Amino acid sequence: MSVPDTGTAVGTLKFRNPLLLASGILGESAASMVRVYNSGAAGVVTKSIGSESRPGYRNPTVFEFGSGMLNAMGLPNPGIVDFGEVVRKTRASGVPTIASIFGSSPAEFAALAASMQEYGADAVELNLSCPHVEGFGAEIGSTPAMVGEVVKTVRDSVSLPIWAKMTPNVSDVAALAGAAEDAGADAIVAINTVKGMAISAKLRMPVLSHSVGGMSGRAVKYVGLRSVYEISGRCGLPVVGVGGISCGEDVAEYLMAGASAVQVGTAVSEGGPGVFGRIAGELSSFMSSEGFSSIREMVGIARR
Amino acid sequence: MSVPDTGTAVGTLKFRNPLLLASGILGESAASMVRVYNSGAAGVVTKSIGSESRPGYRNPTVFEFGSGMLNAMGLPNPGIVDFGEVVRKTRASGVPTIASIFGSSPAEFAALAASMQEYGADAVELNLSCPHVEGFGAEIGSTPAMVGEVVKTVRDSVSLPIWAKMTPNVSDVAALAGAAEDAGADAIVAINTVKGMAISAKLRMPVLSHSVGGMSGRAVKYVGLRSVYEISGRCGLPVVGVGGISCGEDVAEYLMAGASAVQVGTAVSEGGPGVFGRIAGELSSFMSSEGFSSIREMVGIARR
Amino acid sequence: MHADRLRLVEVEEVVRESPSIYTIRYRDDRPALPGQFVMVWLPGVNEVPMSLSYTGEDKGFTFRPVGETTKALAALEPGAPLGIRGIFGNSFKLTTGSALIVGGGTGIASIIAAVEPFSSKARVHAALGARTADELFFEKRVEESGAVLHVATDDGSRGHHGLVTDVVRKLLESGGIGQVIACGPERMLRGTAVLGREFGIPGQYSVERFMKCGIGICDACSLDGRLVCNDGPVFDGDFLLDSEDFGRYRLAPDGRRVTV
Amino acid sequence: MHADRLRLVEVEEVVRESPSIYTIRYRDDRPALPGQFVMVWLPGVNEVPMSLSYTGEDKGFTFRPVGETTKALAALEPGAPLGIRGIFGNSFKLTTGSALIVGGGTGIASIIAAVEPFSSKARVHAALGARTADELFFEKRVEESGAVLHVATDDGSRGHHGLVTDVVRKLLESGGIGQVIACGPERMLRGTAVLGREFGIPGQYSVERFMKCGIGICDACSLDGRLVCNDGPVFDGDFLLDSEDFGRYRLAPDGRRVTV
Ligand SMILES: Cc1cc2nc3c(=O)[nH]c(=O)nc-3n(C[C@H](O)[C@H](O)[C@H](O)COP(=O)(O)OP(=O)(O)OC[C@H]3O[C@@H](n4cnc5c(N)ncnc54)[C@H](O)[C@@H]3O)c2cc1C
Ligand SMILES: Cc1cc2nc3c(=O)[nH]c(=O)nc-3n(C[C@H](O)[C@H](O)[C@H](O)COP(=O)(O)OP(=O)(O)OC[C@H]3O[C@@H](n4cnc5c(N)ncnc54)[C@H](O)[C@@H]3O)c2cc1C
Ligand SMILES: Cc1cc2nc3c(=O)[nH]c(=O)nc-3n(C[C@H](O)[C@H](O)[C@H](O)COP(=O)(O)O)c2cc1C
Ligand SMILES: Cc1cc2nc3c(=O)[nH]c(=O)nc-3n(C[C@H](O)[C@H](O)[C@H](O)COP(=O)(O)O)c2cc1C
Ligand code: FES
Ligand code: FES
Repeated sequence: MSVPDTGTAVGTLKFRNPLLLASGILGESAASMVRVYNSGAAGVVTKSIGSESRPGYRNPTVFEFGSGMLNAMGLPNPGIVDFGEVVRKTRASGVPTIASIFGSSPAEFAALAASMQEYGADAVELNLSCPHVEGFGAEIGSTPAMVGEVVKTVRDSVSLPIWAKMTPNVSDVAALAGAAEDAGADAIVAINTVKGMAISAKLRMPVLSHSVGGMSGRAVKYVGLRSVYEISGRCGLPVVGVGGISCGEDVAEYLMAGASAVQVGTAVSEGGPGVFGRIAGELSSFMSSEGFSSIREMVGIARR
Repeated sequence: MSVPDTGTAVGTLKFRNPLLLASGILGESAASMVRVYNSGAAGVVTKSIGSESRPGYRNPTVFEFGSGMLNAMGLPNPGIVDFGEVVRKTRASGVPTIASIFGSSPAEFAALAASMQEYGADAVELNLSCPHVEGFGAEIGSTPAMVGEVVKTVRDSVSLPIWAKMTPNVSDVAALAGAAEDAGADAIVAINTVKGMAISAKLRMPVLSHSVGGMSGRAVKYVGLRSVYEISGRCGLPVVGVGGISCGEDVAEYLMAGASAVQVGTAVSEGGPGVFGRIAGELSSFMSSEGFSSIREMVGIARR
Repeated sequence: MHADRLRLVEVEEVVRESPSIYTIRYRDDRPALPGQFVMVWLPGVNEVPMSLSYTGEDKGFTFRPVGETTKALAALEPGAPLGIRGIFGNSFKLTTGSALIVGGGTGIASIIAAVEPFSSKARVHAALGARTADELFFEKRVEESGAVLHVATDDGSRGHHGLVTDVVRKLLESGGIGQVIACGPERMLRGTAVLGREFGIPGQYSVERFMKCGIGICDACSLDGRLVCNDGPVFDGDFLLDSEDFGRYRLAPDGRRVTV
Repeated sequence: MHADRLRLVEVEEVVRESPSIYTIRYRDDRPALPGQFVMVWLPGVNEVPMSLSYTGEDKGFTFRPVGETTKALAALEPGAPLGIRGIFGNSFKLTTGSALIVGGGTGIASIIAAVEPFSSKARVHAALGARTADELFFEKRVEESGAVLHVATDDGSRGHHGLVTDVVRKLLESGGIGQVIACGPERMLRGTAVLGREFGIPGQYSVERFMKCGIGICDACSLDGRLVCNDGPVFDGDFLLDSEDFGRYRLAPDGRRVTV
């Protein structure tokens, strides 16, 4: 059997394989993103960028456990003004660059997206998991109405593809995706981290300086698969799967659940940027041995 | 230092230690629940009982992975009429018995609670994670309004303590708990399982017959701790912590997050009912070596 | 939990042991003891418990097509994928120098895994019972093991005409039996256990209950608070005879306690 | 990930190495190599990277109280709890028979762990530099290791009056040095690396960057796409001199690229 074609597309964007770097992982400096691309990823999502520079929370900002980790970085970022240099560099190096942005109002998202478009990003990814200033502490992406409003406002301000990234900390993630679709998003990304917290019994206190953080890694793979499955059953947009992917079979599971591409985050802590090359190789072997010649054949086949 | 006192209370109910059997685990037959009690648990929560008997979903109904499991049992239960015999037996054996019930409307919950009161249950636990028939597929316990309505209707129909069990698949679990408190609940139980799904890449299909299931075990401990922490920061009721507890330090972490008692489920698959005795012993040793003489001293000390 | 994890295997062979009995062979190098079982998932159909009739690396389970799952299993071709969980449960133990091992119906599938290894260490009588000769199987494996073979059929089409418990009584009466091991329909098991107690011979009996999780948490297989999947399937005769449930009650899939 | 998991230790001892330098000792049996570091969490305060100045089972790290965390660390009493993550990073390697090992300021804490083992296998010159004699430490450990000790202070209060790079140049000029190893302020490192290249001597230089995760995912410590926590802290001199960032740029905690 001939070598399988691992190329895929998310809407109009084509990728050499389905593996993208997830937001917040090695996505701060252009040099790191170029390295990730050269290590086998098909593209990168930048760290989430806001209007102003933020140093993030004090350490400890990460806590690792057997099957995953918690992080509460506090959205550290240089601010949109300083990030132009980074996006221009990754684009100049030929790296498909999806620019992640966060804000606490639709207008803020729209302004950030416009800057990213100007910098030359291939798409914007909306990180819809931030505290909503006008709300009551709930995340801005936790109701269909809020998601719809943000996406619509961004849609009105930019022409580049809009990827809406979902938080799994909701009762009906498919309804959120539906709202994003109706408002004009081009793709749905799922999932962001699952809210969690670690406590040290001996120290009698939370481990992370921010107490509550986001869980990622192997332990959330089943939550991510479920979210992608539910979303792709309800909404016609391409889905990008994220959460706990660490090997080629994990990627296949996400594709079969309905994803057209995936993102890899926490697994980078296990093998460095080289994980992308390894996972791409494993996916290719899986496809050969299971008789798949293209990614398209796998997308959504676990839906009966 | 003298032997620490592991006794605790949830509202007016006193327990010899903080360890209760979680709902859906060995909670179908009276004999199994008596055995769990004799193995060291301080009380049991029964399987969730509904109005009619249900055989549950076809197998596979469980899927184990490295740090937890998924289940989609489909709420198998003999129906409320046949369950009277079981509750009467556990009570007759002196086992503190919290009767779990599920329904798809407030009235159904109220009727079930009334029967459990008649059977002599020490409390009812409302399993607020079932599909809501009148809603759009969302769980009946996924909005404060729905939770409030169910709790209020049950409150109006029974005098025994009402424990409201929260689903973590929401954006703001503390708001749900607040609604339950306002409606007259006596305690909050958190968490039920985290929605997840396993796919077999080789078989190209979901593993569980119901496709989507609930995640439990070690992998959800951090979600449970976070939920208890958030709830106890917002609501004045006693909290019962559940999720991924498998050793004495896990119990201590939950107590420190704000729980007055805990429930143990999935860990029973690792050591049988004997886990209760083991965990109780570990908790006691932890208390001795860390200088705690009562459970009360630990409750909520991780809140700063 | 590690040992219980799902894995996929391929059907190596589907063997027709008799007109109505099939064995499926598959490769799995996990060690297994006589009397243990696995949860067999036929994708798209169902997952059911099956005792291992072959416990080596070339494993196998043996069944009669009675319902949807077993009929679909019997129709499989080599190469078909199966999901396997387990090795689950406890096992039969040889505790004396002379054992009477009794199998009724598909229960033969379970006890054969004890007959073979125990026959090389002790004097073993193996009594196989079935409704009719067509439902008998593994006689040859018993003979090759060196055990003394006894057969009973309800319709007299092979061996003793009548119940296998008649054979058990006769053997216990002739003396020299140190322990009884049995698997089969619960009525037969109960009859055997009663005889065992009458003659003062300790017994190990493998019982079946409807199973869901297989890992001791769902309570579906509870028998007087013992879990057949985890504490069993092999139980001591005295425990069973003193229990409320044995031979009388079982839990239905919905958890109602119904008569066996 | 297992090796990186958080664990709690107790402070065994707080040693005052000089008026302004402290070492904290704690027990941890994980194997560590010279140049490796740990993330040290002082509960309620902060978590910061610290090189291991003692790599055996009685581990230790050595620091100057410069800010909130290091001041609070210096004030600890034996028995105080610390959270430790790691052993992280790569290490110094002895590749020749004669090494020049250079430590500037608290960088001495890192290179001492190389001086000791390497001196028993090769001819080692150890050059320690500090602003003033009060900030010098571990001279005795260098002498006891058998290495040849050279000292420089900016104010001339001990040893050579001037930069430690002056000493480096002199030693390289006198010849017979096979490799250079160094840790210290980035300006000093750059100066040393430039000298190394001038004399054609391969060098291993340990650099510091602001760190958050310590496990290679947050990008805080990126130096031209290499992660100081994971790919470093020890880098080859040629890589550093050819990089855009070394001696020029670092990422601030908010990710802005600022001058070193
Ligand atoms: C520990 C154990 C070992 C077993 N070993 C064997 C064996 O070696 N050979 C053999 O032929 N059979 C064995 N069985 C029984 C076997 O599991 C059932 O025959 C099989 O499940 C029937 O499924 P079906 O869909 O073909 O029939 P159905 O029409 O579904 O049912 C036929 C019979 O099987 C029982 N059954 C169905 N599903 C289950 C289940 N999940 N758990 C338990 N019983 C079930 C039903 O109660 C009914 O009595 C064993 C059962 C247990 C508990
Ligand atoms: C791999 C590595 C090994 C180190 N080994 C040592 C050592 O052995 N001895 C020693 O004294 N120092 C060492 N440091 C530096 C040490 O981490 C800082 O001195 C310490 O974090 C200061 O914290 P503070 O709160 O006391 O000071 P602050 O007032 O917070 O800062 C003082 C200085 O320390 C830097 N710093 C603060 N936080 C961090 C952080 N999380 N990561 C990196 N730098 C930070 C600041 O940029 C500033 O330059 C090392 C740094 C790295 C990256
Ligand atoms: C350290 C860390 C930082 C993260 N920062 C961001 C971020 O800035 N924006 C965002 O949308 N997601 C962020 N995430 C979430 C990841 O992009 C991803 O959704 C999640 O980690 C699940 O994937 P994984 O299991 O492969 O890590 C972060 C995750 C981690 C672990
Ligand atoms: C097999 C299984 C069945 C369950 N059935 C119920 C149930 O009927 N009602 C309920 O409220 N929770 C049910 N749960 C959830 C548990 O009570 C508990 O909330 C969850 O498993 C987390 O705890 P654990 O990690 O200790 O298992 C079930 C969990 C499992 C694993
Ligand atoms: S089958 Fe679930 S407890 Fe035995
Ligand atoms: S400190 Fe996070 S990547 Fe190095």
